[in-house]
Amino acid sequence: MSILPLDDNMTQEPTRRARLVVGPADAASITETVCAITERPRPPAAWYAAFAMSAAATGMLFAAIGYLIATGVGVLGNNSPVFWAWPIVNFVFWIGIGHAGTLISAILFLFRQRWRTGINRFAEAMTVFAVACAGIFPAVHVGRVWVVYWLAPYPNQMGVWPNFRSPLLWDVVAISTYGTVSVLFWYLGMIPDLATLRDRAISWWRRIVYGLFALGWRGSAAQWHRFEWAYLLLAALATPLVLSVHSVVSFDFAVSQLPGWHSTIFPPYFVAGAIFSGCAMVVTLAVPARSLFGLKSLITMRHLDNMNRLILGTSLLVAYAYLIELFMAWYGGNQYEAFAQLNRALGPYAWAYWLMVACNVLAPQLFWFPKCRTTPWLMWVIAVLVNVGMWLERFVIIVASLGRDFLPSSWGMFRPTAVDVMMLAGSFGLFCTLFLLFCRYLPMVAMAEVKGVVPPHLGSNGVQ
Amino acid sequence: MLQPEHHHDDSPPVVGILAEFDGPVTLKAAATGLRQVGYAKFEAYSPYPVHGLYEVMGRKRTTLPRLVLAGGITGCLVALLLQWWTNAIDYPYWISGKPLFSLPANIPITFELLILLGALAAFGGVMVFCNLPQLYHPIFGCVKFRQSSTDTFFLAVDADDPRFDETATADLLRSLGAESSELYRQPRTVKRIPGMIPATAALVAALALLPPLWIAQVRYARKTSPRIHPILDMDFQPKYLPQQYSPLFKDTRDMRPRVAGAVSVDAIIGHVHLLRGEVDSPPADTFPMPVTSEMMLRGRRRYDIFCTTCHGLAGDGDGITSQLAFEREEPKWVKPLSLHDQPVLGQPVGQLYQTITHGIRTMPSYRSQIPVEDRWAIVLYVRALQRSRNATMDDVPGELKKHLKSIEQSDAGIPNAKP
Amino acid sequence: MPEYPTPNLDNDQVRLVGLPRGTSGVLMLIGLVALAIAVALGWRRDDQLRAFSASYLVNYTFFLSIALGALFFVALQHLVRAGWSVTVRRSAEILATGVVYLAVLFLPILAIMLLGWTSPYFKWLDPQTIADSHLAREKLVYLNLPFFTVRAVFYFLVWGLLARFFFKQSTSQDTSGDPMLTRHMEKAAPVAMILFGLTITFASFDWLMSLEPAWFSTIFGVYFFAGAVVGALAALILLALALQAGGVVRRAITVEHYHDLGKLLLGFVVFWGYIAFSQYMLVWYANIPEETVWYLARQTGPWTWVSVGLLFGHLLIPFLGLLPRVVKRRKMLLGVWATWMLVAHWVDIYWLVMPTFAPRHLPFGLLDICCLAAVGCMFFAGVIRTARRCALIPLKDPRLGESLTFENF
Amino acid sequence: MPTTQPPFPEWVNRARPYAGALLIVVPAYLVFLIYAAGSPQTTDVGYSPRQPVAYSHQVHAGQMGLDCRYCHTTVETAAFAAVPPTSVCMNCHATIGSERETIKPLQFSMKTGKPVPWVRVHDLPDYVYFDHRAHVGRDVGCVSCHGRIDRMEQVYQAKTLSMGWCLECHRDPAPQLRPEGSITNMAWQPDEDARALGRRLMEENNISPSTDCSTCHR
Repeated sequence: MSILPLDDNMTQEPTRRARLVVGPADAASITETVCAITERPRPPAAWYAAFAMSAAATGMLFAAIGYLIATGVGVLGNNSPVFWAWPIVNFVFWIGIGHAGTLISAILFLFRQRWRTGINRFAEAMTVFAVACAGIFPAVHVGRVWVVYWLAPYPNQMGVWPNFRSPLLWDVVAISTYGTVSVLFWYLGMIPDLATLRDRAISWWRRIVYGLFALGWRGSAAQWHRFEWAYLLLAALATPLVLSVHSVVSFDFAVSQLPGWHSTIFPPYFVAGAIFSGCAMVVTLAVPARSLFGLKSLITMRHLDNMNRLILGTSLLVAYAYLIELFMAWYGGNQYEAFAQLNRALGPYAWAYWLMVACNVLAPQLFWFPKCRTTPWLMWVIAVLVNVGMWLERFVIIVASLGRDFLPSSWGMFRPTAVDVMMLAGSFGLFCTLFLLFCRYLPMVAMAEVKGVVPPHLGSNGVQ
Repeated sequence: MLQPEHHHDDSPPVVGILAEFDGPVTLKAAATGLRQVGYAKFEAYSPYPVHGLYEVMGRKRTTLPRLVLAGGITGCLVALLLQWWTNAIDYPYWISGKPLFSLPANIPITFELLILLGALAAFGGVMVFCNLPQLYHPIFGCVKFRQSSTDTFFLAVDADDPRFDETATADLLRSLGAESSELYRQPRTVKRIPGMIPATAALVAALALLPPLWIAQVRYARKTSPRIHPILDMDFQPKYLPQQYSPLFKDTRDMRPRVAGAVSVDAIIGHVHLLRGEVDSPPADTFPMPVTSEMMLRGRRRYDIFCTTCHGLAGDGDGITSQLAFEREEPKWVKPLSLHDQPVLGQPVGQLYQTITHGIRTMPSYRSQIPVEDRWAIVLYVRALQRSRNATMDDVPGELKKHLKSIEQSDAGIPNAKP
Repeated sequence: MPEYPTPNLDNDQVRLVGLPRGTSGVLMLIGLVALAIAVALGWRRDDQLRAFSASYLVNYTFFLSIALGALFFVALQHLVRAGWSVTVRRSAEILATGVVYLAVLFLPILAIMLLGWTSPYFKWLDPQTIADSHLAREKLVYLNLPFFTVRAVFYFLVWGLLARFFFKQSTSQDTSGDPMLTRHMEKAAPVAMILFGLTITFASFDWLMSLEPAWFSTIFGVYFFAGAVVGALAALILLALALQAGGVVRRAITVEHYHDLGKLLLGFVVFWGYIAFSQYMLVWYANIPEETVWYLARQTGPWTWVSVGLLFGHLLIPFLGLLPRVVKRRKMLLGVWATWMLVAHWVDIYWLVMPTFAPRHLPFGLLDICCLAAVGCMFFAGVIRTARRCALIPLKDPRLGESLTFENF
Repeated sequence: MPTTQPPFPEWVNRARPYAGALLIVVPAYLVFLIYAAGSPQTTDVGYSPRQPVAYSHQVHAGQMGLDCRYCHTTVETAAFAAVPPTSVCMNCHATIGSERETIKPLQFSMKTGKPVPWVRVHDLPDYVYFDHRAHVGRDVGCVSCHGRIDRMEQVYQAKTLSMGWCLECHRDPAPQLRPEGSITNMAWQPDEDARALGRRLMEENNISPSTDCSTCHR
């Protein structure tokens, strides 16, 4: 059998496994590739441009929040009957984005998918930042942001406790747990790489800063042994956690009796949708990041191909849920439910519905073709479309159902205000800002993990 | 690279020998070899985990999984207890007809806390078991060791291993496949915590005492300044509550006084007896309502509140106000009338009512303080007070008469008793 | 350069040799006798075979779910190009082909419906129900005998073709050793998954959910799927244990395979619990009468204890039981838990079907055992017939070496 | 062997226990500080605004023993315990102490019809619905919420009036109840066990306070 060329790992031959890293795969060059990004004095010019834009958008986000807090929730478009609108759409959207990180870092880890090592670090970072963005929306839309701590169960001088049977409180607990565990997982995995940055540091401040965060990691056998167990256990805990988080988000809707919301398939359907949108966001970020930072040897075309397959698969799962909901709306014989589904497709928000179907169901079907799975610009476009589609999905579920419920006399439309739009755009700014800072200052690829799954550890020339 | 074999006494102590290996396989073999020879205090370093290495070094498997399990179980129990106690016991929530403690709705939070405490146990456990953070370690003093996190594998044998010998151990390591081996020493760094740090800490601690002291002072002092409520929320709403300020009217009252000269409809269309105490214009001699014992009791209670201050508990005109006024020699004070004096005794009830309503001489009107029914009740009680001074045996009801007589007789039996 | 050492299974027995030649025939006979006894028991009750029909449906669905779960397992391994599972995949392929025999065993159900004996068997066949319920009337477009039959034929066609496809391709590789066959199966896997997902969903709607024509739940297909995979994984573990006890594939299936199967079983036990909880919680919380009625039947009388039993027996106890690493790496222990899960899965199916027929009492009895024996023996008669014709592991699978050498962390 | 300065000196390790302690002490300190500072015991209790007239409850209610209802006439019939109009003061002070400096504002008010700007001491937030009638009429004594007014030269807030404090009594009213005749009696003490008496009163007068949100927030 022939040895695969060093720069190609797209083999589909069943007789061999594709390389995880193309080009030189020794530990030194992997370290060099990843560390050089943070060590060079200046990032690429594109980084500055992107940072300036996203920082400006972040500023806009905080300005909008400041205005919202100073003036009151009346500045949002939420109003009778669509009381839950834009902020919740954005919340569900962002928390969904976060799910791919845990999928890649925890679930694929449990499934021994070694290719995950190329992208898990920045998918995890994406999770943390997306959860941060998601958390903003429910917090600021409550009206009195300053008493948001009332959601926490602490002994207080009012003598009351939160209502633990409310899905909204489950949300609070689930999201904060998810945020905490994601950060722990991300940070734990990063400790050995931070130690690498510390050891390579030339300036004293880099040694001190990276040294502090590396916690004095030495890579001794005892440390690695416990590290691996902790990592495995965290993965085992994060896997059901990620399922539970979006399930809990879906409970917000599904425990109610509103047509279009009350459907038993919501939990797995929301989880699938979340992973779907998250994977699309990974591709959206990975395509530019790998070329901008010279990571094509570590985040290979194979990685993107795999991610696109995941997008296709989860797209089909989401399509399955759409189909079953439609079927059951008819089969169940509940006229309100049937109307809710019809209203989505033919009502005033039909544009959103059909755009959603086009983006979530039709566009990913292009990934059946290998050419589409491996053409960066094309997959980037599809991934962006999926992100748009998944945002619209939440919009359709929330706004279309609330706008037209049981009583025709209480029907109404939702129109976003400028503050709404600024907050959505600003949340992208915050997300990108955090991500750009991460790219600049932290190891974007899990070096120690990649080294552990490529030769010489596996004892054969770059193939495993 | 080369360390002189002879060293002066002031050179730092040897920590151990650091040997370099070219890969995980040789490292693992060497670790196995060291262990077989009988070395116990040595450590292996690698840029990524080498499976099986820890085991061949003869170390015990970590108990982290059990710790995580314990964390998970704790989270589970804490969540269940918390939800049960808070929502079913301490602050019962009655939600959509479900039982106060309804398990299905408690599952999500139970699950999340299970995961959270499990994850915290995993992270905390790895920190504790790995002895992290441990920012200083003598091995960081070796220049070569900096390569260990990139691509180089090391074995470090501690100098305090009983078998340690500078040359023999180095030879052994080389025979086990080490590419090189060197002694490494304690780096020269500051061992004692610099005095500035505890001094600063003490200063900060002292300053930190000030806020609690200030809070304690505020907590136990009377404050004339307005309450400190940083966030007013809806404490003050734009609505009018009784007796509050309103800029709308000149007199700044939000409650509007009755328009001057307004006449109650009741007074026009009837109820003259009740409201004015009149029957065909002269003061009434009868009560406008049936006289009951409840009314009498009510009258007594109201009398005690409003009348005793001047007229005294028994109506003798010796109320506390009067006493004080005389004590202080108030020039304008006039002793209130005794209700047992002739002019009052002879007045019809309607006139007594009118007196309460409109006042008389120095006595002010009590119209605004005492409602109509209560005024009549007071009149009734005043009548009872007056009667009590002039009662005869005929006034006593039958049952009580016997009782009184028995008291009288027993009193009579006592020699010194005066009737 | 080969990635993995060439497998050396020269000394391993990979053919089903332990069983005497007539085993299939004997099993078939036992099955027929059991079926006859069951029918007789059903007759005696003088209820137009109603009790028999219900019991037969339970046991039929039980074995069908195992075959379908196995089909899913096979398709999944190809979909993700798994290496570890190669040696246990053949067992799953053989189990999956059992769906062809199950197609024949579906005929009694269809026959009973066509004869119109036990009309309330599926209530939507009952003219009285149709007359009484506008919901049932509205659903006649979907729930009517001709369309029902057409759909059933379609499901079996899809499953049979898929199972035969994977089995044929895989066994022909045993002789040809052509790695491109693996590639073919990998390319077919996503299509197979789509077809499988839709057919198992609608089959579960048709055969289980429509027992209560007014009731519906969008997650029902996923629920049935989750149970089916649990059943299939438990069956695969037990099959591997049985084969090894019979002296075959002793080296091909290692403790690592058991460990992985155990992990998957644990995973799907949790997944089943997740789906079951999602369905229950949403119905319980919203408290809409048309939905709660289904759970009400399962939460009153003796069925309460079956429901509680499922919560503990199908989720909590096996979760704790399968959690320790050591359990998944000891054949005996894993065998115990696989048996446990198989029983729990049977109870799950029983719990799905029976409350419709016997809302007030637990009708469990000899009839169920006879039906279990009947469907089981005939199913395994077919499976053994298939198994005799091929090797018990894919002998020339390109990833066999990987499967034999992989290690769990 | 070539050596180098490690990134951190050895004393950093020795400082670990102290740093660890700080990680516990600092959050605990901050929590304590916020809890103590934000407590209504700190922010509200002891509030004693200077009044436009140096009216002494100690003299009137304590020394003279005026009944509370002589001035606060509405407590039994309305939600709001009215501050008396100037005319009530003038019942006595038309003749008593009329030349005193402290009475001047009353005379001014009487003359001009402008209300005396009394400062409210016991002021609940506007989203709280509190009904004096429901409490006074249900055997809750004045002293339970206002403290020993009869000993206050200048009235101050004696209780927190926080929601938890309200709930405490709504959940367990028995110890706060007293016979009808002793509602305004600041010094009243039960002859028997207060809880037993309270329980009896609860039964006699059908007292079962609600703890629904809408009891106070309507």
